Amino acid sequence: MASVKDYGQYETAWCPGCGNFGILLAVKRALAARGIEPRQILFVSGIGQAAKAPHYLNANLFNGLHGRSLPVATGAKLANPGLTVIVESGDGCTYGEGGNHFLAAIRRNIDITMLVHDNQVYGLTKGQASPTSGEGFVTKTQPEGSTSAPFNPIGVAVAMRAGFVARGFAGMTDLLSDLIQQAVIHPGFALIDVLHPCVSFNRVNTWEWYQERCEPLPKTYDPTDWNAAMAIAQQWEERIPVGVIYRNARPPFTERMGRGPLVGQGVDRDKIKRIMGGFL
Amino acid sequence: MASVKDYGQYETAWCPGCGNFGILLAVKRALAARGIEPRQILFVSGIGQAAKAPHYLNANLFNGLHGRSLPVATGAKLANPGLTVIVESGDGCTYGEGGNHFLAAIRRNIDITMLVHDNQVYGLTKGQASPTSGEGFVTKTQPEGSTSAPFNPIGVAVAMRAGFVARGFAGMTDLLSDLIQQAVIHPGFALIDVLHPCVSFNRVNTWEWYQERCEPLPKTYDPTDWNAAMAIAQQWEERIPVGVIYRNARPPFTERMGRGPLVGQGVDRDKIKRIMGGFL
Amino acid sequence: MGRNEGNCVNVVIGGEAGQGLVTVGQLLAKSLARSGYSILVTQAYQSRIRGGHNTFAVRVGIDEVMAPQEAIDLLVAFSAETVPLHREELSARGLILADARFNISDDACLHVPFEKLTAERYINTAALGVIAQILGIDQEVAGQAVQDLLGKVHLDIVQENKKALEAGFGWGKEQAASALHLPSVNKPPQRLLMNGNEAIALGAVSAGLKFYSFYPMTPSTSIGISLAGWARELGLIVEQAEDEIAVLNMALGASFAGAPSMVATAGGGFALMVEAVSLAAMTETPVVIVVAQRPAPATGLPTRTEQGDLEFVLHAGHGEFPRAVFAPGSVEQCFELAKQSFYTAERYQSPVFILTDQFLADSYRTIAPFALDGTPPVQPWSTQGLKIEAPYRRFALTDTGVSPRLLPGLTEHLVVADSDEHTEDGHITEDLSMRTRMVLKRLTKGEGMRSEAVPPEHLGDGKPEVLLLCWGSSRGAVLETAASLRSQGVRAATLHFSQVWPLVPEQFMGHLQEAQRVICVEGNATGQMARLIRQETGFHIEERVLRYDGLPFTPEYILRQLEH
Amino acid sequence: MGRNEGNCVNVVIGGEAGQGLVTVGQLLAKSLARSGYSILVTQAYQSRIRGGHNTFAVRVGIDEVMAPQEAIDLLVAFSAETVPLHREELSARGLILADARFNISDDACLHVPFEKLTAERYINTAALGVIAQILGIDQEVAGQAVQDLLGKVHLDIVQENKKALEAGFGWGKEQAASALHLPSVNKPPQRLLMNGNEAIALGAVSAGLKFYSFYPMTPSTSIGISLAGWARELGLIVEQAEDEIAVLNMALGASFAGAPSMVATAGGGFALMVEAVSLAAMTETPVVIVVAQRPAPATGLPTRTEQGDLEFVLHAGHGEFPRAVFAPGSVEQCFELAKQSFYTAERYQSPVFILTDQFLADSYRTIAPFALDGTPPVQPWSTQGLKIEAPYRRFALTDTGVSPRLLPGLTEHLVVADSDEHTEDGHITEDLSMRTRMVLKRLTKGEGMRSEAVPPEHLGDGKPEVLLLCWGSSRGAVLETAASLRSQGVRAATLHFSQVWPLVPEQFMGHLQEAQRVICVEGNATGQMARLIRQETGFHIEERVLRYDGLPFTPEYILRQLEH
Ligand SMILES: Cc1ncc(C[n+]2csc(CCOP(=O)(O)OP(=O)(O)O)c2C)c(N)n1
Ligand SMILES: Cc1ncc(C[n+]2csc(CCOP(=O)(O)OP(=O)(O)O)c2C)c(N)n1
Ligand code: SF4
Ligand code: SF4
Ligand SMILES: [Mg+2]
Ligand SMILES: [Mg+2]
Repeated sequence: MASVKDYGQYETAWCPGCGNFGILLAVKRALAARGIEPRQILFVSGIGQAAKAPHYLNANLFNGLHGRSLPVATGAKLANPGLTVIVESGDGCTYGEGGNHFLAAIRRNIDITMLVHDNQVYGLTKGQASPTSGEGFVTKTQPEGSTSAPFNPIGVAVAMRAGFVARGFAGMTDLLSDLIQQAVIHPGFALIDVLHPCVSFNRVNTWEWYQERCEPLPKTYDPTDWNAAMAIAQQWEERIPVGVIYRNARPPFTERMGRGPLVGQGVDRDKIKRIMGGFL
Repeated sequence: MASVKDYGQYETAWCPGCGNFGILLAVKRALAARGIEPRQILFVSGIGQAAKAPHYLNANLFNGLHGRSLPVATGAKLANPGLTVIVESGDGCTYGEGGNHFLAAIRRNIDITMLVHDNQVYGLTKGQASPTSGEGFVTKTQPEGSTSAPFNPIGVAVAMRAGFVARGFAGMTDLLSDLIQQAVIHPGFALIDVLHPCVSFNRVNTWEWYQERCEPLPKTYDPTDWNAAMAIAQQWEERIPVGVIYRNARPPFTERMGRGPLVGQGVDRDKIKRIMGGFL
Repeated sequence: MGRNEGNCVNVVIGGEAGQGLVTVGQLLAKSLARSGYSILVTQAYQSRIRGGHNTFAVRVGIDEVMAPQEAIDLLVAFSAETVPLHREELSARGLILADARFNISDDACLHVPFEKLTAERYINTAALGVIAQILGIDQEVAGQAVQDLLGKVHLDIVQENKKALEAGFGWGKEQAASALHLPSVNKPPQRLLMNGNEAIALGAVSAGLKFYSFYPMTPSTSIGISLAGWARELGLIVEQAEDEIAVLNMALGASFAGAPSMVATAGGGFALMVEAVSLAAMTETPVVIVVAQRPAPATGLPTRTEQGDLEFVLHAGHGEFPRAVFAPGSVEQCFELAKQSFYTAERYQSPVFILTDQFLADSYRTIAPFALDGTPPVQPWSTQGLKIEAPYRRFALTDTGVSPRLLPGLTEHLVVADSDEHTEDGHITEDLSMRTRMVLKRLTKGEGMRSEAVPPEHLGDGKPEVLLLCWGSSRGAVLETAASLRSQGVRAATLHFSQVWPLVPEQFMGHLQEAQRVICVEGNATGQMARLIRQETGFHIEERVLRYDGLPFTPEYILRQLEH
Repeated sequence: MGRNEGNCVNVVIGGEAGQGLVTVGQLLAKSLARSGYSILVTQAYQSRIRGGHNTFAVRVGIDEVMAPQEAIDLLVAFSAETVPLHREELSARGLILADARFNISDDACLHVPFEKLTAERYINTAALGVIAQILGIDQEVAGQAVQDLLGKVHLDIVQENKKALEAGFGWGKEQAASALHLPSVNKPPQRLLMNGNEAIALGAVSAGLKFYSFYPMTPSTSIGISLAGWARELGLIVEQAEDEIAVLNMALGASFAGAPSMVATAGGGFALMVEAVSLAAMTETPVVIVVAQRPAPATGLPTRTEQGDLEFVLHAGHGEFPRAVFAPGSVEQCFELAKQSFYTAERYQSPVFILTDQFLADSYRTIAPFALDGTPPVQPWSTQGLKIEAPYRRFALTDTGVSPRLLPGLTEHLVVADSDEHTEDGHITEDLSMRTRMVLKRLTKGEGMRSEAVPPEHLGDGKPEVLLLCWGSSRGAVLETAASLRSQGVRAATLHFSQVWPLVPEQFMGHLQEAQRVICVEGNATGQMARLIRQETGFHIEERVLRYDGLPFTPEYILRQLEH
């Protein structure tokens, strides 16, 4: 059984006060709580401040390109379904550069957990608008304010009937850790959009801003009710519901595909010979 | 005033019986009905059978890369907002390769009309599953049937509160022509997903299959009701609603941006001199 | 008109897309192959599904046929249009076969009364009968081919087809057109009928491929079709991705986790993979990338052939890292080099490329069955048992630049890879001295690749008057050209590169220097291989035979250009 | 230790990210520039927002400063860590400035009692005062710089800052550390203080840029920041796209519709644009593409510098087509070549590249104000009045390969462009003879580009003992190295390529041949330019000075390598 300590404690390159710390902690706690050994886990991440997170704990890691974590994770999961695959990346990485893979992962219902560190800004590149930035968000590259409508990841994921859709907040680490545990055991694609303040570049969506709004869903809320979920997914400005917003029991991709692990499978030369015979 | 004839009549590279012919006809009729001159129109397309459509009528055309029609159209519209910009491409092009641009165009609410020739298959490359292919769709590259959930473009567009979301059917050219007219005058991003049979590669979604299901929305239907639209967007297997499913009055990108046309604007060297002075 | 004409017969079947000429062509090819002949197929088709005008050309002979031929000996017109389009290419002894209803007035034309021979839907098979009879194919053999190929799809109509075939044979017999009769082969050897893409697919699975992701793109798609067809039996995963960016990233994920992986595409799709090529290099993840070339820029001529992406593939990806680029010259080489690619990718934990093109991809040939034993397949997990000291360092600095590769989840060690510059244990670093060491580590692997580079194949006279240098799919046409030159008394030799990177000058400089004339034959407009050779050796090849109209090289074309 | 030391002072400010050392550095640079000195800034930072250790180095002199210097004359420590990290680089006369509270025991250290001089938040400005005093900057000038730079942001606190500045000056005066006093300049000429990215942005708008799309990527982002800041005033559109694929496709759409367009990125982002580069070529759409290089492969070292993408950019895109690649060697050249790029792109309706790198992008220099008159800006719509016969053919075959370009919607003609091979009127075709003509048409434009190529800059002795060949941002370090060699009695010359493609051997072969030794100085690990020169000329440059640790060239580094 693994404990939080097994996941290590490292120096980070994050700013003091950043929301990423809370997410990192929640991840470690969730994994420890579920007793998953570091060697059973594969983290995959893109590029950004969020994407550095898995460097700060003990586990297998493929830290790939900006925006391309999901396809890498998909390939790895298909090759070795025995791995618990967790993707961590930023809002820019996942919904901006990687938007197309986000759609595809939901459609595949590939059995991985996607943790989006959503600070509503491009942190590592010093504060440009991200897909989730609010309209009118002012930055050095958007001096007149961001003009695109913010992307609602929860709304799109529910509309696409993703297997597991949740929202977390870096300031509620217990709840977040619980969500991560649920996501990891969910068979299929599990999205957690984790709100977290970027203290260096987001002067709008601050700790206070989130704290005032984030509110756990009531115990009575039924996440299997798609209509309810679609309604919850619309809430934002005044009240931001946090918790499991939607879930269903669609079988995961690996199951529908009907293959075992690829890794460790030998080559049956007789079968290949038979195939070759078809060319005679 | 332009007439259908002004848009020409060309030989096509399509298969006899293909649904693309109905769409082409509806486009010409719509443009003629609105009296738009060929020279005022810029078509932009990607690559695929659908994407060839604008070659078969008189108008300006930029036939770009597979999946990349929307960014080209966006750039052109921003440079010269006086152009009526219409994008035509396939389901593979728009929702597959181009998925990320689809999301971005909705978020920008860029003032263009997007006509997706949706035959639920990759036609030009000879029949692989497309994002809209039904689950279990069997092809030479999916001999065990397509395993991903089909993409619901209408559902996603409504969830994202796109400015104008409609579904057409190539077998209902009058209705389609009417939708195109509405889309073209709609200020903002207007999506029309046009169902059409691929007689060569889609043996499931045939003329009959669509004809049995496609049904115009009742006159009483109110497309400004988002909840109703979201419900309509879920209908598929038994009954496929056709018509304007959702619309809203969000100002288009060009307007929110607050710039005139770029084309024709000279360079004011005094202003540049002033800017340079800031570096002294 | 081609040389070699006496030994070979060139059958060209023309018609609209959707008329089934590929089926007839394949049946003919199969029948010829089983009769013991050597064949080479050249497919020319348009970027459309129905209509237009396509051809399926089968060049057949007793000895190995290596290249397409321009002169047509038997022109089979499935549409009236075929005749005016190809009449000029008809050889002196050439015949035309056309439906009597086309009313073609041409002395060389045999007017087949298909209407009388069979029902409309079996005309193709009747045509096959006529062709087979003219070429002297045994009716039994052709019948078996029909049974094998069509039986899978329409078991019920095989009988009808056989009748149509018989009718065709019968009518053909009456024509006494024996000029094109092939000498019969006594004991036909067992021959596979296979095209370049199929050979790559087969080579890949025999080398251990387990994961293949793709996004459809002509002329690469049929690799995926083959693999998808075998996936259940062989336990592969063949997955269509949302775009080419996902294709390669997915393959890298699969490879990182332990599944030998390959992807295939054409130039435009490859353009989207370029960033991930660089990622493969940085994370030292093995992957095989097939680039099946077609005329570009951009969408270009999607269904035609070209060798225009050599430099592009060679330099694709930001930053500096080693790679190997193979360029098979035949269907056999497609198989062998696909295998080799997996070994090289695994040994050097690097991206490895196979450069083919539409011509080779679609070109069916008769080849001897492959020996499937030999080198064991790639099995990245087989080394996991090795005792490795903790802490495991995925990117440990070694003399060869190659570090021990473990797979995540299979041992007690953690495996960490990063697209950022990293320490030996794979974590992000900004230590600039580690940077230089890691750069050198990666480049050192290139030395290993160099030491194993497949030498170019040199054939023909020493100190030749003419040395024809080529690479990839043009091999056959160049070899036949040299043979033709020799028959004209010219001392000719050929130098074919089936690996175009790394180049090892010691392997070929002697050949370049001893030739009176060196001529580079390339399917592009600017002479990319010639430039590359100058870059690596300083040797300037001024004479070039280039082709960039979308068609493959033929000996005739090369000879014509040489005469200029 | 650097030569030239007597004439220049090298100030290095070190500290954590987020401590404001860039602000202090910029204020210092501004003060020095306005005092009439020449300066060159080198920024070294890590890929993080807070913490770590960054430096902002200002090398200042009376004569033009062209390169960074390793030896530090004044080390300003914003964090205690700065001292051990950089102590070794301190010159013989060097001083360290550190907060007294750091308790640094070092004879060269001046312990500044910041605590006593000002409140915590104004320490930076007090430090500026001390530095300025030590260098001999007029207090007025420094005060004005503070006013100009900080006044924009925090008008209210300008007064407090000025007080802190004064305190710093006052304390500095007491130290009698005059060794680093700069000789004063009598009538300071007007000088811009500008970095490479700003100069590109300014060059672009003066050449007519109207549309700029981008996706953030270090070190290219600040081009977009400049342009976004001017967008309202100049009526530009600066749009952040969803990804780099959209960036270039968007720019092509804008350019097609008539807006002169540019994009900028680094290697990884450029990798995603490669397909659209080929599209630009095929549709003959002008566009300027800035690739600001950083160490790769993959994410590499995101905030450091390298010249590793030359071959990548040169061959990016499937298929064959001409392109021009500029590589500015100074901030002035950034401006001039940005302009030139727009003219070339427009004239040849082609993609044109500007290759810079992190060093040049972030390097502030003092330069003479640009003459903004001269060549009129690009105005694609200005030719729309020309009488063009119907039917208009966008891709009419001409002698130069350049066809008359109309814009959609502006005339009565229809404008059609296609990524497929096309007819003269822009429609998709599979006519193979049209294919070859279109290939040649596009390649012919390359001849025009060749005829206009900027010749490499040759400086120094004829028939030199040593010719240092370089390209792009390493120019300054190479020029200073040559000067240094000359001062040692070595006959040295330099050859700097500010255009790296097309290469025109006649422009430089003489120089290569007359030199006793040719040494290629490049910021990469494999010698890409040397390879390119061999490819184009056969001339083999064996001696190379390479750097790939992420840092820019310095004369010291080159001299050290030459001694090996
Ligand atoms: C292809 C590519 N484009 C751009 C970049 C530059 N880049 C690095 S991180 C980043 C933004 C990160 O934003 P987000 O994903 O929201 O992560 P955060 O830093 O906010 O956690 C960008 C644009 C890159 N590395 N690669
Ligand atoms: C980057 C890239 N990848 C793949 C292709 C090959 N390709 C051409 S058309 C097409 C599919 C077209 O499907 P769809 O968009 O649905 O259009 P349809 O032919 O069905 O109308 C593909 C994959 C390409 N041209 N470019
Ligand atoms: S820049 Fe923002 S997101 Fe990044 S570490 Fe700092 S506070 Fe966190
Ligand atoms: S392949 Fe399908 S979509 Fe394409 S033209 Fe034929 S029927 Fe239409
Ligand atoms: Mg972010
Ligand atoms: Mg389609």
